[in-house]
Amino acid sequence: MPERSIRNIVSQKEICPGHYQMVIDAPEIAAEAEMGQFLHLKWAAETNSDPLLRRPISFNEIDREHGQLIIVYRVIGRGTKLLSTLEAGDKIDLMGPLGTGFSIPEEKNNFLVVGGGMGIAPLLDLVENLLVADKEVTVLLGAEKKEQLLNLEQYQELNVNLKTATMDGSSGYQGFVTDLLADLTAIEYVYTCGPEVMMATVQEWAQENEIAGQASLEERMGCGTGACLSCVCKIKVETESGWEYQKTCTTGPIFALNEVIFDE
Amino acid sequence: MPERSIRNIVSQKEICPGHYQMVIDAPEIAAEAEMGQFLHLKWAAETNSDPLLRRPISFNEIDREHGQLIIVYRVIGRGTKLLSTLEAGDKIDLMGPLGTGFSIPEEKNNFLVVGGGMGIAPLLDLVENLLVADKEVTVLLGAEKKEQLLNLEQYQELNVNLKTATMDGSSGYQGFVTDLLADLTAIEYVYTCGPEVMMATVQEWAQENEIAGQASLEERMGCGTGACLSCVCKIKVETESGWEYQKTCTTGPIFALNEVIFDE
Amino acid sequence: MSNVNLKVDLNGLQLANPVTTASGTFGFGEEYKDYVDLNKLGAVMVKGTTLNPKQGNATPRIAETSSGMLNAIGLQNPGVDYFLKNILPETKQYDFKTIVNISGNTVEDYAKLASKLDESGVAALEINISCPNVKKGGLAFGTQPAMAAGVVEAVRQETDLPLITKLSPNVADITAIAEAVEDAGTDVISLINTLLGMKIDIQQQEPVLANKMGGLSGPAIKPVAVRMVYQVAQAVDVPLIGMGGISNAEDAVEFLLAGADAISIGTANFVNPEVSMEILAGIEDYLVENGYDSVEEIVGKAIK
Amino acid sequence: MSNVNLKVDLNGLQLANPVTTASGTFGFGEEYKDYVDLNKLGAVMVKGTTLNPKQGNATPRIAETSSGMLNAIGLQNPGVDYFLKNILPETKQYDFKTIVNISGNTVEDYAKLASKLDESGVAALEINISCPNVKKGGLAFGTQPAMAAGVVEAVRQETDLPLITKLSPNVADITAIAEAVEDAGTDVISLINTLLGMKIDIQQQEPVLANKMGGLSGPAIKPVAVRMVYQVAQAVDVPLIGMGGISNAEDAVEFLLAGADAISIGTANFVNPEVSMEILAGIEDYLVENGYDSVEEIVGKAIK
Ligand SMILES: Cc1cc2nc3c(=O)[nH]c(=O)nc-3n(C[C@H](O)[C@H](O)[C@H](O)COP(=O)(O)OP(=O)(O)OC[C@H]3O[C@@H](n4cnc5c(N)ncnc54)[C@H](O)[C@@H]3O)c2cc1C
Ligand SMILES: Cc1cc2nc3c(=O)[nH]c(=O)nc-3n(C[C@H](O)[C@H](O)[C@H](O)COP(=O)(O)OP(=O)(O)OC[C@H]3O[C@@H](n4cnc5c(N)ncnc54)[C@H](O)[C@@H]3O)c2cc1C
Ligand SMILES: Cc1cc2nc3c(=O)[nH]c(=O)nc-3n(C[C@H](O)[C@H](O)[C@H](O)COP(=O)(O)O)c2cc1C
Ligand SMILES: Cc1cc2nc3c(=O)[nH]c(=O)nc-3n(C[C@H](O)[C@H](O)[C@H](O)COP(=O)(O)O)c2cc1C
Ligand code: FES
Ligand code: FES
Repeated sequence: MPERSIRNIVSQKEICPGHYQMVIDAPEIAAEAEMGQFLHLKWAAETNSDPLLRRPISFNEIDREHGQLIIVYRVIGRGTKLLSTLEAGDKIDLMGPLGTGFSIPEEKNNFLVVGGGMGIAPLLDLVENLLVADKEVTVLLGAEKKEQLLNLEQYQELNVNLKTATMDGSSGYQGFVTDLLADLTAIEYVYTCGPEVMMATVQEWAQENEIAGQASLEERMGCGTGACLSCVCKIKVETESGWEYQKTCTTGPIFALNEVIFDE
Repeated sequence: MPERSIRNIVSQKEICPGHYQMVIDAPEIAAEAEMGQFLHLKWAAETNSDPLLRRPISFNEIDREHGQLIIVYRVIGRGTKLLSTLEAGDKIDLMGPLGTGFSIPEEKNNFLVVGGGMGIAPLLDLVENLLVADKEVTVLLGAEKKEQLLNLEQYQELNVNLKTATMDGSSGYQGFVTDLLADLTAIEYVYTCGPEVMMATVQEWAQENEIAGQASLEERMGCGTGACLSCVCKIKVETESGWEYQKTCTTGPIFALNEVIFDE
Repeated sequence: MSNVNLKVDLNGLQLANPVTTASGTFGFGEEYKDYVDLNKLGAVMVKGTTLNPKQGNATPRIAETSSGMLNAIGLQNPGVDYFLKNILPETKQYDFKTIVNISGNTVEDYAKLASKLDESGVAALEINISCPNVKKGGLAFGTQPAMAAGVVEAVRQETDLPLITKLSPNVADITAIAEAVEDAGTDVISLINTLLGMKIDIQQQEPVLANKMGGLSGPAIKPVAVRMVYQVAQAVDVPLIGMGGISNAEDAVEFLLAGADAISIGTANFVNPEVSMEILAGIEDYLVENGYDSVEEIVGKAIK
Repeated sequence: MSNVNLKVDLNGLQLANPVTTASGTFGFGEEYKDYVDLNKLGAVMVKGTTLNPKQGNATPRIAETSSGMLNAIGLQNPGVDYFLKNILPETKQYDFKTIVNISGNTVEDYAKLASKLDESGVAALEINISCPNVKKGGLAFGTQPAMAAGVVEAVRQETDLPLITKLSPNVADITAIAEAVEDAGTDVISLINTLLGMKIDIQQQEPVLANKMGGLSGPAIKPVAVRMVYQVAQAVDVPLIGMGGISNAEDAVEFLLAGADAISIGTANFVNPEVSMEILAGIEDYLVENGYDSVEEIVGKAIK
């Protein structure tokens, strides 16, 4: 069951320019959390109301052994900027674990994981779990430049078929990570997290190849509890219109890849 | 000329429960500032707008030698609470020196200084200046309890006739500091800073004894520049109504004691 | 627990305490069961309900502003029939009073909603008159006294349930609307709904919200809400439920002092899901510390 | 300095750049001379000026709220004659355009003020229609289209100076007022004035402001202001001066994109006395970075 609590920050460090890794002490949540779920965060100062809302951030790793939650995030605006000023020993106000997690279909063996930009971070835990479940794993990671390939060293240490793509060519293939899909064979299942256009391309490829999978979505969130209906995304259903709005915070953020409607 | 700048905090310490002393590095301002003037302060974080306004705080001491400004303040609400969380090395956003300072009439010799509560803090520099000018000085300080007699040790080290009054009797006379006025003789000039009722009593006593003086007033401030007209106080003038609103931030905060109209 | 009497009587609608949660911000209550002891809430105003299911607006539906947020959810809801069949039975397991916030595009919509909900066992109806009147060119019902009264009268004819009319703040004279809905037979007035606002993304050079405009809520609007409660409390005799930016017990007490008989918590639930319980405890503390025996005693105390 | 053209033509009123300071927040300009290069400002709207000197309200006159502040200064000012004799000569030493914000309790007050200021050499008049109309029961001129138009017509008859009419946001339909004052002959519309608000001290159990209610300004109201500029820009043809919570260059650009031809900075001057210069530089940076040659090009770009 999700909870709201105020926790201690164990460490915070800038892992590449503008990107931070924060480790939070929260054994109860670590014990319960699943890969793919997220936290809804707020700096703990009670004295001001600006910025007002919480910020959703996915688990990067759930360290059950040490009872710690690891998140990785990029500084975008005021909220993440404030988060980045916190230090070891400071408090953080969190709600979690929230949302649905990734699930691993037992009957499949050959898995593909495609991450782009910040979308790389929430996939690390998934990949580790796939390996624990003894699956074959291909990982495609894409970013603007090499230093933004988050967790690259950790991915490199794992027993996976790893390929990278960068727009400036500083690591791996130069161009879109989705260009690397063409070369793949034998994939039975795919997971993806990243920019919408990337996930839409992965979806198209998966449909063409009749491969099922899961996608992790992002939407602006108010409550994180399913109450406010701000975070909805379009999901295919068998109604007249063919789709309905579902909540990213509770029904998601993980959805069946073929059911997501990526607009634009 | 007043300026706005972002300065370094040299030190901050809690001098008694809920009361803080902050030392700010600002040589240009220290060189120019006069006793009785004030700073208009804001924590330097640029990312949020709540709390919104600056907070006016008087100089406690102006340390020209080290180029430092010393302020002493009590935590009242959200603004002073935030100020109290700042540490040596942090930045502070200030406007100053603002307002009029105390002036010392050369022809007088026997001075009285009456401070109550937080009003004790802005008087320390004045007393030191009176002594430098070779004046006889009587100081009456009042507070709830001994620990709230700010700067007491510093006052005790000075060559003044010092009397204290506390409501709980923990230092000096038990009761209102203004009760001590009755025993005074030969005073030629009086300065006062503190709660309105206290200053009103000092004013009454001064009028009865035909003694001139100066009072330091407090009003809620917006701009600190004389533009917004939020900080006005009632000052006697020779118009039909007998008074007009004058700005505490520019015409004050130091006013001729007999000209102030203390309402209520 | 103290001996303070927290009970509130809103013209016959009895609440265990003055703390309620605002429509659209607390789902149907259950969404907060992990954070709040729902049985301790005075009432839950459920999400705005319409005759037919509504998909709502495209996303982005919310945007953060200074000490506030904009929303343009577009009344996404499963419709009144689904509510009665699938949701109401669930909410009945809790002690809180379920108050249904109803929304329509015509007077007839409101009347039909009222008749459907009449014998359902809900505690009261909250009439949201901030909706655009499609027959009158989209002007919100809540901006014209006569139109607002028309809605209340139509609903009154269909039900004996306690009626709460929720006022829009986007008007020049809130007391005129309040008086009109009082005359039309509302039992209670709740206020305020959101202020109409907008935010523009300067990189995209277009409004942040897909719907362009949205409703501003949160601490930013509290001064406007307190002012309106204070004005309306002096203009009408029916009890008031005050809301708009309430984030802690001090804010709640401010509304009670301004003349609200009960309060409702909206946006603050998003910021701190446990806030309703903290506010309930804080109101009690305030009463105890200041020597009061009941909430009632402080209602309207700031009106001189 | 870039080659970007910052000049603004407001229906004949020429400003060197779109940055002005809002009435009541910048004194007569000189108050900020230690912090701002006054010669670089587009214009200064001076403190609301009345026929006779006014003492204003009792204190406290301001209160802080979440990301905002309330003020009830009560139009303290030395009166128009004193202004003309003692203040205007001082402001003339600077390059900024002096715009006089005029306030009255009757239509005649406004007309008299206009005739006194007509040949004084001020750059324009800003008609503050948020004042209560004493002849019509104290309802603000700015809340009724016909009353607002009446003021503008009366002023128009007395002067050929450019007229800016400043709208109150405390209305249901801001476009109706805007259209009325456009028809009545205003050259420019400025918006928004403050939202009516209130704060209560829960220890004293009374309003914080001596005047009880006051005007809400600052970042809290920005979404309401942007929305109104966006609506009015589509309803009228006269140029707009947008204001309400502008605290940095991004905010200023937001107003320009929403349809304001120039912007005015109010409360933010209190928070950072140097902010007007930072905003001026920031607008220029935005234009350069995004490849524009003039301010004009981005006015109203967010309107689709
Ligand atoms: C389920 C979920 C998981 C996420 N996990 C991560 C993660 O692991 N690492 C990471 O760096 N980012 C993650 N994000 C995105 C992250 O929430 C945003 O980058 C962050 O909210 C931006 O806040 P800000 O104050 O810096 O930006 P601002 O632009 O100032 O934020 C303004 C408002 O918009 C919202 N917002 C802005 N961008 C986004 C976005 N992309 N998604 C949702 N809301 C947004 C903010 O929450 C806030 O309410 C996740 C988002 C979701 C929904
Ligand atoms: C010229 C001048 C000199 C001062 N010098 C000192 C000093 O040396 N030491 C000290 O401790 N205090 C001093 N004060 C009082 C100090 O400014 C207030 O205690 C402080 O502003 C309270 O802010 P807050 O956020 O903690 O309280 P809040 O109550 O949260 O403040 C809310 C608003 O009210 C204003 N406010 C509240 N109390 C006062 C007050 N007493 N005077 C003016 N504005 C107030 C705040 O500035 C703010 O705008 C001085 C005030 C003035 C006008
Ligand atoms: C996301 C969201 C959805 C809302 N939906 C409704 C609604 O369906 N019906 C309604 O009457 N008010 C609705 N409101 C308005 C709130 O009930 C409340 O009146 C307003 O937000 C002011 O209170 P607050 O500042 O505490 O949030 C909604 C508000 C928000 C933030
Ligand atoms: C202290 C203060 C005094 C004001 N006085 C006037 C005035 O005399 N005339 C007027 O038209 N507007 C007056 N205003 C309103 C401002 O000019 C401006 O319209 C409003 O504050 C919104 O802008 P802001 O949020 O940037 O402050 C005043 C505002 C403040 C804060
Ligand atoms: S964030 Fe509120 S429903 Fe998802
Ligand atoms: S604080 Fe603005 S005039 Fe004094």
